[in-house]
Amino acid sequence: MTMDNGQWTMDNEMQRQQGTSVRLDSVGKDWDPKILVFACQYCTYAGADLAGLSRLQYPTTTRVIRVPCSGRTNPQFVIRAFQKGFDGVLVAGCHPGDCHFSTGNYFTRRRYLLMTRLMEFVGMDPRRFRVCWISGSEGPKFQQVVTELTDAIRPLGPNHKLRDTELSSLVGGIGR
Amino acid sequence: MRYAYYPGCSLNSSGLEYNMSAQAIAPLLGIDLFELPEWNCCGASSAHLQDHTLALALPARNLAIGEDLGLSLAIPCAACLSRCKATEHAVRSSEETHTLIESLIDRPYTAAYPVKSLLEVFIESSMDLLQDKITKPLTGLKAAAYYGCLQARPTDYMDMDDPEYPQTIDIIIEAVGAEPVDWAHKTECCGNGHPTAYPKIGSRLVNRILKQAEISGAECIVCACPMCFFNLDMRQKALGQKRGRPFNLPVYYYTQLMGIAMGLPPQKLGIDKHSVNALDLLSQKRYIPTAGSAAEGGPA
Amino acid sequence: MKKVGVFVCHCGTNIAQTVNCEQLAEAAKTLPGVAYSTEYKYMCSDPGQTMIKKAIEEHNLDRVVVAACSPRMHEATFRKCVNGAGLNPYLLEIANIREQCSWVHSDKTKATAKAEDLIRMAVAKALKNEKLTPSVIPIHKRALVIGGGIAGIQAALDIADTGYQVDLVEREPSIGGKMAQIDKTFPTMDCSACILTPKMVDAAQHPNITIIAYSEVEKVEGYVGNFDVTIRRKATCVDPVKCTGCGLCSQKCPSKTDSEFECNMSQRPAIYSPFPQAIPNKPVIDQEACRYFKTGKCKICQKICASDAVNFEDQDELVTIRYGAIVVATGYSLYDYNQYGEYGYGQYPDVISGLDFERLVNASGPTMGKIKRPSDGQEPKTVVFIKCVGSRDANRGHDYCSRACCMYTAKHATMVRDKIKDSQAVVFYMDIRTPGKNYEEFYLRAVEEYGVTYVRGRVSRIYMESGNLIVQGEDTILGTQILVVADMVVLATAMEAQPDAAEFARKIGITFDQNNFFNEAHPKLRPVETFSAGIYLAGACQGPKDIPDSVAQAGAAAAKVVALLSKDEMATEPIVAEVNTNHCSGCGFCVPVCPYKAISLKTLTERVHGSVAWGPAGKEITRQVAEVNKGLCQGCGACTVNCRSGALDLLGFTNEQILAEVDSL
Amino acid sequence: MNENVIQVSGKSEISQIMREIARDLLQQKTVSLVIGWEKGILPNKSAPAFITQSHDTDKLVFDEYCYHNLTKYLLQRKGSGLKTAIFVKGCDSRSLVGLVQDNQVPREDICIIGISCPGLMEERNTVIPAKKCETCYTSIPVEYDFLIDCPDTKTGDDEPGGSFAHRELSKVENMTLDQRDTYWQTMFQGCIRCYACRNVCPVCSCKECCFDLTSPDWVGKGNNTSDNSFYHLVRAMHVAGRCVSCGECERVCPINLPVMLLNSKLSLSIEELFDEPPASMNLDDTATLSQFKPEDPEEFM
Repeated sequence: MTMDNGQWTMDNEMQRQQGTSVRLDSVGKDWDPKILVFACQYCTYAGADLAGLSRLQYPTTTRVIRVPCSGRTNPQFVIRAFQKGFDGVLVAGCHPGDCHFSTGNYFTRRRYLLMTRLMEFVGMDPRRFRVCWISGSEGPKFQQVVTELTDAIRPLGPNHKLRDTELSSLVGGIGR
Repeated sequence: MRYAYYPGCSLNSSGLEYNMSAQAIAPLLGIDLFELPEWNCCGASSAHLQDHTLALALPARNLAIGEDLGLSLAIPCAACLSRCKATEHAVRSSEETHTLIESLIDRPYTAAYPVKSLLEVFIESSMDLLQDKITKPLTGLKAAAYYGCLQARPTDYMDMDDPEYPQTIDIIIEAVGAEPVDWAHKTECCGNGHPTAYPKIGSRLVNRILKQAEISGAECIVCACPMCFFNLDMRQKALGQKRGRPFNLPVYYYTQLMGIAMGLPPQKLGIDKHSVNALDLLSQKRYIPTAGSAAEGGPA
Repeated sequence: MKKVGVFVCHCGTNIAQTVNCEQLAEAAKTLPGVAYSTEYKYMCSDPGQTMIKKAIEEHNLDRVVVAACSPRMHEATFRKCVNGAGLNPYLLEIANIREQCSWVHSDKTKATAKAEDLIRMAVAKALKNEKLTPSVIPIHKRALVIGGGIAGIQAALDIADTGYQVDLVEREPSIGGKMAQIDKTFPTMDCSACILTPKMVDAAQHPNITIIAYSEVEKVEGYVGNFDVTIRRKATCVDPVKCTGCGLCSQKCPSKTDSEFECNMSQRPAIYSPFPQAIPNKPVIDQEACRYFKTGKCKICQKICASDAVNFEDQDELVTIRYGAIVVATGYSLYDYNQYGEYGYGQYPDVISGLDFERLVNASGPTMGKIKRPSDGQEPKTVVFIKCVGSRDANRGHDYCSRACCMYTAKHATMVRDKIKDSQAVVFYMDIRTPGKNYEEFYLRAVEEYGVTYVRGRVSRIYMESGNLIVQGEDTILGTQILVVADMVVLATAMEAQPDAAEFARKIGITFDQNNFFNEAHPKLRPVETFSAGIYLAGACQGPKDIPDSVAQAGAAAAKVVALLSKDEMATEPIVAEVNTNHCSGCGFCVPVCPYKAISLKTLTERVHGSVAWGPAGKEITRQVAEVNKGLCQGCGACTVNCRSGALDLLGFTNEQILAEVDSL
Repeated sequence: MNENVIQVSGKSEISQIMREIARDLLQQKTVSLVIGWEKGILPNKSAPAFITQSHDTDKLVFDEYCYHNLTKYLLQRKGSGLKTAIFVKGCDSRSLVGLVQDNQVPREDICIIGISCPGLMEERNTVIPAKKCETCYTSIPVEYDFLIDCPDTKTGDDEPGGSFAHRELSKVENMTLDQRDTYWQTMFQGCIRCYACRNVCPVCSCKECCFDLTSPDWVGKGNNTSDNSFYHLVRAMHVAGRCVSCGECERVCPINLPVMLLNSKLSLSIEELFDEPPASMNLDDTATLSQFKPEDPEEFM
């Protein structure tokens, strides 16, 4: 890295390292992304349960964290998920107007409208990060969203952006 | 105040009296009506029956010329007004439409200068001055203000007056010293072109308005639209004959009454050109010299 | 050292056929913190639960993870189970390996791997779980009903009958509401007063009901079980104890003003009861109309009163009373049809509203029950009814349907035909909506037996011609314009929220919709609850309703109140937000995002170490911090995300717990 | 209000008026501290000045090197009830409004002396105008008790989110996603997490910052690019809808990271999405993320 006119610029070495992050050719076609889902317990979690009750099949890529309301999903959790190696994140809750807590998802919507723009601004592929309203009766929608998300991420390969790949045991491990 | 004056097609033909009277009184009231250069037809009733985009693009070109000059359009005709206001509204409320319209007329148009009806212009900027200029208040004249359908509708963008019970013309009638009558048919449809195409339906509509004006005790009707004027004035005689009793309700443009009150000669205001004799009432009331000396033109 | 036990359920073959449960249990043993792990065919069965309890005791487990079906299914079951073994129920976590794993996947290897991850997440979270105890709040066994219309009266009676004390607050001098003004009720046509007044008397005589009339709710503080409500008793200037209700004062009062009860169609004195059967039947002085209050002279009522009950010095009085539950039954008001220019902006005296008509046909109304038109007192021969005035009209009124108008218009038209010989009743309508028991039959009777003419179409204009009203409208079935020469026009005006509904809702802490009707907590499943625990809705304040629906809803609200009051105390869900006041900067960002108004700021006083910058040493400083009312908090966690420092956290779903889940994979 | 507006004929007169106002306030014991600027030890530098004695007021100056946004010093007297007078430029005045909105500083404890700002020079290259002045649209303070009204005020963009801000953003927005990632990772890798940007930020007014906590451990204590990214992104979200674009974060950064780009991106997004005015233009505003409209844009169906 060099300093040029008071601004940092990348030198070639850096560009090469970052630019050649893992591509489709380096992973198998049957590579499965790892997707974290934040699901509100009144709508999306119930929708996911309904998908189960209806035996709707979808890829094994998702791991669901149950939260009381999508309004509980701090954007910080999302960044943390990417740091920790998830390849995609889905934040899902009740449709606006249907929130069990009356207004929670309206705040979610505002916050994540900004969050999605910020993530894209720093280079996160929008296909990896999705916010979606899935109600308790939308089992098929849960299946569809998860399948779409998996299919969209698979060709992108594992995520390296924002990911914590450094040897944290040497310098960054304190407090972990 | 300077405005881009958009006469449209009727003000030099069927609505000539409106044009004459407006041009005559405007300078006296400090209003500069600068005729919009190279104006084109607004499309009025035919374009929007054919093609929605065309109906927006035609007025948009005129509006864009006005915007180039940095002027608001002042529009006498209610139909032109309606089309221009509709265009302005469409451009303001949809960025997509805005882009489309600009590409069609091949020049920028941002709806920066609000479209105004001539009626609105007078109401907004000359009512005080009018009071000073009145030399012959029209005391004792009972007039029915007739707005027709387009002056205050639809409410989405014709936000100048109450759509069910408009008041602007009534205010002018009062300002010139006459007495506006209260009646229920201020905004009833005059039939537009239908009295020609479907005389049965059309004449019933005109008849209803005339009858209600008569019942209300009005001695004349005051309007602000060349189409309304045309229907109420020109068809009046035939309708009177049909029922066996003439109506005898002269129809004036509000601009004409303003002119009379300011002491302008009726010929200059086109009052001699009406179908229903409009001079006799004014001379009977002694607002103008007696009929004999003024009636050169007579009914056209 | 925390010791987690992992219990994997086969759910028969529901889980076991796509997930290798034995392998799971083995793998779980290697997870950090796991001291014991096993699997079983049916974990939720008695032997399964016994197995868990035994393992807790034998292995000294202090956290339990059950990998089974959805927590929405059996979380409560397993919480009870671990509690039975002496563990706090909130130390349990469920890994959902059925609905969200075995049922939705078929590849056994992948499904097992996923189930392993799900258990890993649950263990990570369980390790961060802490004991949670529900807080207990006392329930004050007294209910408040706001609004003394039919809904409020019914709710008060139903609550009082079960033995609880009820206060019924009404802002007018008498209870009774709109129903007292109505003449007859559809579809039975029994007289409104005949069915309402006995209920009013019941309420007045009920040992458990206190009627607080001519009073308004000023302020509501507190929360479920413990509302402190400040009520303003407006000055009546008549001592209710001394007054015998003889009515002599009203007869002799020289000041007259329009009677609100008679829809301004007749006059009432300044010292008045709104109607003869009023309850409480003690008059009040309308200070705006009273000659003494306007000029300082008169006092006729005081002189004439044999029991010396009139007191001109009477002042408004504020009382604060504690209640366990509140029923809001503040009713509705009517759309002002004067906004309709085409119906004459209210300038035609013979264009009246449906409620005006009720008074005109009422035997004790201004015309003694003879239908006479207001302009000249003549009996109208042709009466036109227009429905949906202000309803289903987005331009001038409201989008919604007012629900009762179809029926009462049919009733009015029937009455016109019944009471006036050779009369004609014409109804302009958009649709006929009669979705109630015996409603359609009632409407058909109006058409078939009473010969009411129904015209499908809107009226575009009403105008006067030679002293008659001309109603100009369209018959959309015949496709033609029609003119009706009418003697009187009755408008079925929309029911709308009270003009002060929004202000009132903010005052007591409930929400309202775009039309200012109060929001129920769930449109289908919680129709009488509000989002604020302990506050319930009855009647038309929640949306347009007719009498049967209002009464039914009042009964439902009363049942909810009784269920609440029947307990001495109430356990609240311990999953609530908690403030770390050391970290809280008092910015108050949590306050507006809380839908339950559960967060407020309180002031702390602290001694500072050293001195304030550029100030004296050892000064005390004050600072504000957030405070969560556990009775009101419902545990949504919206506040935690708006708290940048993380001073607010949600118990049961703490930042640490969620991060542990994220980090575990 | 008008008698509290003091007209000066040019920027050279500002310092003199400042001294007079400060002296009066201290002499009349209206306030016990005046926060302003004084001449620094180096040429072309001015430094914050904290004046408690009226005879010290002659130190006060205003020139094109008064970069420091002084408002954050008020937090050090939070809760004491002591009265403080503070000088603010147009840009600083909004951060003061922000502090009042965030319930950190009671408005009645502060005497605000506004200066309609003639513009600053770049701190590290004192011959060119400061970059932040090019995006400025509030050279006249939005809130004040006294205003020193100078005719040669300088504004850059004449409206929020003007062309300059867009031009800056487009540098990043024109990159591909991978290029953006590389760009930001390079930036964040350089970050030494000294927290200067946070410490100087007037809207970072938390009592305890979440990045200082050990539990939960949002970021590790070591220097790690991933954690650095987390820090910058989360800080951008925390100030979203509250950032007043004072640019202090970028000024104090020892390695010149373009921190303001993240904030500008969010400010402009807020304007586009929610049609809200810029943060803290007046005392009655509510922060963007503390409110919502049912008709907010819907992208998540």
